[in-house]
Amino acid sequence: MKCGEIDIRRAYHLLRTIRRSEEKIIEIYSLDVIKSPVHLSIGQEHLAVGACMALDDNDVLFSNYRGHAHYLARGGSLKAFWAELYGKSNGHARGKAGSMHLVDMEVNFMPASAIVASAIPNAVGYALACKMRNEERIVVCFHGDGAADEGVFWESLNFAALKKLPILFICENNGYAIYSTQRQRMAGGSISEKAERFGIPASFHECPGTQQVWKLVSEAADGIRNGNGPQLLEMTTYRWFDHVGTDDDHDLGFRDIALRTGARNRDDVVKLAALLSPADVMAIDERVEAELAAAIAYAETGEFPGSDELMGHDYV
Amino acid sequence: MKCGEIDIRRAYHLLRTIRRSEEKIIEIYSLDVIKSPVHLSIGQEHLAVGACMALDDNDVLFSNYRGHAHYLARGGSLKAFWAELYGKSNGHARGKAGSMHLVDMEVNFMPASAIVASAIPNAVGYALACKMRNEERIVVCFHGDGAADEGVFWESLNFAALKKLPILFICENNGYAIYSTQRQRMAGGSISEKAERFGIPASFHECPGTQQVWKLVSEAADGIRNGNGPQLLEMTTYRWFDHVGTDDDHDLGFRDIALRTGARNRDDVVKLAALLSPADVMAIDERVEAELAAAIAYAETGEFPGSDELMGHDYV
Amino acid sequence: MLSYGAALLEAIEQEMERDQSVFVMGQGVDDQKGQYGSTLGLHKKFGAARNFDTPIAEDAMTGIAVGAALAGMRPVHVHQRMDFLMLCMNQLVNMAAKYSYMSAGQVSVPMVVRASIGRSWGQGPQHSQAPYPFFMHVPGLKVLAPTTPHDAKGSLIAAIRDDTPVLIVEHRLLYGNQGIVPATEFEIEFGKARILRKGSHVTLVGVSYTVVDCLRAASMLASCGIDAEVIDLLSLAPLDSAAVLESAARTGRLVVVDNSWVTCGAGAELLARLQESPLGEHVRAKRLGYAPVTCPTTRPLEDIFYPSPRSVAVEAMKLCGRDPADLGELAVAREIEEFKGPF
Amino acid sequence: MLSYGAALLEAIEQEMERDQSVFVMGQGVDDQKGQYGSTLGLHKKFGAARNFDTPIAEDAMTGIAVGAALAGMRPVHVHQRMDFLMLCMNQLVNMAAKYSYMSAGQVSVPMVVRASIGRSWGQGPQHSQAPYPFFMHVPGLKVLAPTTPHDAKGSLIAAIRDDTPVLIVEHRLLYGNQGIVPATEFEIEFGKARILRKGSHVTLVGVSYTVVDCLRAASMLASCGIDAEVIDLLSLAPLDSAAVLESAARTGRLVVVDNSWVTCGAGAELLARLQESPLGEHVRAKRLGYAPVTCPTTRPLEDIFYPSPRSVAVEAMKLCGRDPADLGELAVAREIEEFKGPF
Ligand SMILES: Cc1ncc(C[n+]2csc(CCOP(=O)(O)OP(=O)(O)O)c2C)c(N)n1
Ligand SMILES: Cc1ncc(C[n+]2csc(CCOP(=O)(O)OP(=O)(O)O)c2C)c(N)n1
Ligand SMILES: [Mg+2]
Ligand SMILES: [Mg+2]
Repeated sequence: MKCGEIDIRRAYHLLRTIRRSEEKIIEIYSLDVIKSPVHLSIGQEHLAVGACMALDDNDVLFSNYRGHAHYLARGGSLKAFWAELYGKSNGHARGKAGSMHLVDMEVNFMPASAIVASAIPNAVGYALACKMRNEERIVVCFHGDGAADEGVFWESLNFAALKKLPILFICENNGYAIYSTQRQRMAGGSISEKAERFGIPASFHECPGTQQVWKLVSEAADGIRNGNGPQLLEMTTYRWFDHVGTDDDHDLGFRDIALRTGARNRDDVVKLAALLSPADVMAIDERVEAELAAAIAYAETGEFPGSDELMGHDYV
Repeated sequence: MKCGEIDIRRAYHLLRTIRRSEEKIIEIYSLDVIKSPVHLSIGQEHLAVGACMALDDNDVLFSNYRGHAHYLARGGSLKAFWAELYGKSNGHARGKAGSMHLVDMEVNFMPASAIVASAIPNAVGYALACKMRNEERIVVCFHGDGAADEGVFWESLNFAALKKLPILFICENNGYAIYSTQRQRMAGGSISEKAERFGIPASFHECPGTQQVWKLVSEAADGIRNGNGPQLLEMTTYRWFDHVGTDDDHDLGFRDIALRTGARNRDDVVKLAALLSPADVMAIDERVEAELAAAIAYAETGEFPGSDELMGHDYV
Repeated sequence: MLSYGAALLEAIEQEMERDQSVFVMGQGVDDQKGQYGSTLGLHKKFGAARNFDTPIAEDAMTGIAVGAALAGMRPVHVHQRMDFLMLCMNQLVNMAAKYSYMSAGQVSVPMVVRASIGRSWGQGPQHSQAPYPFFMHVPGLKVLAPTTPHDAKGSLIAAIRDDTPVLIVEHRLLYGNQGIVPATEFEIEFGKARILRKGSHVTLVGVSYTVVDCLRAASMLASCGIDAEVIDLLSLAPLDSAAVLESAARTGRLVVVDNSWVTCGAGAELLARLQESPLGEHVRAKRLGYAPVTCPTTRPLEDIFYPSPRSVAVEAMKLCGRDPADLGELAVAREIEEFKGPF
Repeated sequence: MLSYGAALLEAIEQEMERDQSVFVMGQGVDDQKGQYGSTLGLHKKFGAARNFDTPIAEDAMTGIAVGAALAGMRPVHVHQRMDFLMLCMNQLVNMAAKYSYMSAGQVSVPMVVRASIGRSWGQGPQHSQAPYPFFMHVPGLKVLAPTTPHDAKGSLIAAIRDDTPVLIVEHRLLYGNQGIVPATEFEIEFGKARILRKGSHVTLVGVSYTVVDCLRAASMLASCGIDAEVIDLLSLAPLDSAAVLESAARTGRLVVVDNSWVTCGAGAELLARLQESPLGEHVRAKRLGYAPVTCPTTRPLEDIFYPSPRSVAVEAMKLCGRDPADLGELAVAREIEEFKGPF
């Protein structure tokens, strides 16, 4: 188990990297150099950072189309990320994946899926393999509240519980699936309450900050690593921008602007900065800008894949 | 709400009709006149009888491949049933359906499906239509414990609860899906406990008899008819014979013969007979034999569908 | 003039007005975007019960539409992506398609399933598929793929009134296209293709947006003196192979451009029928469609993954014994060039 | 001599022995019937963790197999009915088929999906389907349909060792068939059809059990002096159209007998390739398959729903310009006649 406290410096560096990367996406999106849908994590980054920092290197991550924060928090390559957004052959999947299918096998970050809930059983299957091979590592599966609408989520939970698999489900409950609130879509108790009845120890956490997430995940990971079977952590959060793309959607009339104000007041990028010295913050910020600039340059100077690349990586 | 007590005479007549029909199937199955898989209800008939007798004529029933008891308890045509088993054109679906897809729209018995859990959302959709049209009737959906393995079951429950639809789920929990016990397949709490968390008032009943089922369903139907939304009744039971076909499977070694002995000791056909006078029983038994003989004669004398029937009932 | 999206909206409004049993369901149908305008405001006009958002549970929701249809309602179930139909294949293939036959006609399933397909940019592997051949393969389903606003309206009305489950395939780059659409209600005819351009040298057959590719190819070919006939299949099941075979027999050359992969696609079916017919030996034929790989996300690979006016024209030139190098330039289609997301 | 079921069992035992990463999962794989003997006793031999029963949750269980494969295991997922694959199309089409390409080869999904198809009697609308054309349509999947015990063994071994997801289609009337099977391990070759009978007048092509129909048809035709060549497609994706086209060009006549509906089926693909090829104009071709309706349950309708030796021979006779009335009688196939259920 990770002991003591989260490394705030590192957490801030990750948070800042994610935030600035996405701000940069917002800045340049209208230039149409990123020709692919983007699902921003802004407002939810700290869940990814707190969780990923609590894991071991050989633990395995499953994410989804809203994966920027997960990927970067896990330590996925920033350069390959940017090049992939640009559709270049120096991207992590040579341009074939784009923002919705981030992958970095160097850090055990599995290819993300854009079909809601679809990678959840894959994560369970990976955990089954870990258990069959008696490996120490655990699988962590990030998913949204919307994923719990899908039957496959419950099927997956059942099997994970039945076989006591080493998997941690992290439900990033931002209250919405696109423009539908959770209550418009779901009856009954909370996702974690339901999960509990499915035999998965589960708990609900209202807007936890980076440090709390780190603690929760460290503890859960510890129990899972000890062979206690799967767990689920449901954490509420808020996405600041539109479901997809770079707009603010609060003028569409379905989300109260006060919700965003509240979320912005809780902003963990600000909060963590406040825990560091101004000099530390400045140093990290500068480093992030330099890394970001280098990554974007890497993306800009990369080549587009040639037409001979079309037929690769498939059996045909 | 149905008041007072269940009509024992009628209940016994139905129970006896189902039992004798299936015994007849067992008797003749090796003659290969019924060229289609049969899933016997023997041992579970009283759930169907108690439930169906508690319903109104315009209530709608959804069943599954193990549907003989549901169909006959609902008052589906005995003649058309037998002719259908024989594959004759005077069968309820002109031989196209067979035992797994019983249907009798005269008594609002919907065509049954042989894909586990697949008719459950259809039943919910029917209930949605009833609600949209402000109809008084309710939908009753029979399903097995195995159906709750499928994600679509939970998706369906969620929607029924979300829209407060007039539907009663009756889980006939015989403890097995083919040769797998419920505990081999499912972690966590009981099906009804899970359903409850999904927002469906649900209760668990250990081997209820005909009268108790009738009471439970009468009460539930009453609440649903009054607009209180869906409910689920989980009732344990036991199938005496093999999952499919007419064999006894207790020699295969996965079900303890003591379970069957226990179930046979609870036999509601015997129990209800004991509540009637010997003369009544004899009269009903004789009537059942006559009806059965007539139905089998009807099936035997029916014609097989002609080759011109192949292309009908499809848009092509 | 109406856009394709507006034509669909007009169709559904007229049907909902006419028939209380018609209703719309689907993820986001009552949101601010209203599936490219095609369901916009229906909940305000007809009440929230008749145009409602659903949980993300494609399997159950499809089953619920089937069940409502069994009860005599006429649900129109809208999907943002045809890829998502992979989650409800059981309800479509094993249930909706079979209820009527297996009950010997005692019940029917008058439901409509609308699903968007197609490129724009960067939709990638899981948001770009159009597996309509699956639904052509299975008896008991009808499939329409309207290309023009006119046919969008006529298809939706015909689909709603039909007693079998009908799937409508809608390419997202078409929603903005304008066209003349009769204000009154009308139905397109199932099993009838449309000849959009008469020609004598080669027959180009498209499905949904590839019809636009064919029309543009026809212009390119015209500058080379080749007179192409362009057919919009429109009705995929039942399939109007007669119209295609008749045209191909006349021109002697046939290019079928699928809007999916080629193997076991609509083009395969048409060419097979041609091969079975005595007409086949007089026709030289060729299929086009997606490249036989998973759809890549990056634009340069996307450009060669999908068929294009040029790739269609090149095949036609080859069949005509002409050098494809003679083809002039054609700008990238406006709707592709102008596409800026975010989805 | 081994039965088809025993050949599958031998294949899996040898692979499980050889490679710790191979395991079997599926409903009932560890029960007394062991999927027609093909998984019988594996849990006893290799432990319950390597041959386990699953909940009835096809979607998640397929996703779990995919995930285990991503982790480097080699799961063999067994389905009692191919109809049930409609519940896991999302995992097969959107996930398993796509992981490798969309990660530019960083991961692969070495899984095997086995599924039974086919008639016996009275399986009806939902237990009789074989929609293998769906999987031929989508890139990223391979599909094998072995007919002989020999090829059953070679297919399963090849599938297990392959790094892409492979679907194996198994007709239930074949499990009992006996044949010579090498005791050692061997792999069939993907993309290679088998010529089972040489002939010069007409080419009969079958898929799985319809190969048996073709062989029987060939005997019937032989009594009429017609010498039929019979090809077992075996590998549906990749598809060996070259072998079929070569044979058809030689005989001048081609009958393809699908083991599913005809529209957009394997026959469609083969005839389309023939039509595209210069060979096409010299060949007269015809497709057979299921009647274009939902499968009925009653035996007399089943008999005309499925292709049969006679229906194949009749088409061949017609193509040869002969009167089908000249065909002798052929008894109903033993395996159909003897079938007595219960399933
Ligand atoms: C199976 C499927 N259905 C619908 C969609 C369209 N869709 C994309 S994201 C999304 C919302 C998912 O919500 P949630 O799981 O809460 O994640 P969030 O976007 O809030 O992070 C939907 C419905 C999809 N991608 N896949
Ligand atoms: C989707 C699907 N998967 C598997 C099967 C095979 N199968 C038929 S019945 C059955 C067991 C169902 O058990 P349960 O729901 O408890 O009903 P019971 O047979 O006990 O009445 C299974 C697995 C099927 N028909 N459909
Ligand atoms: Mg959400
Ligand atoms: Mg059961």
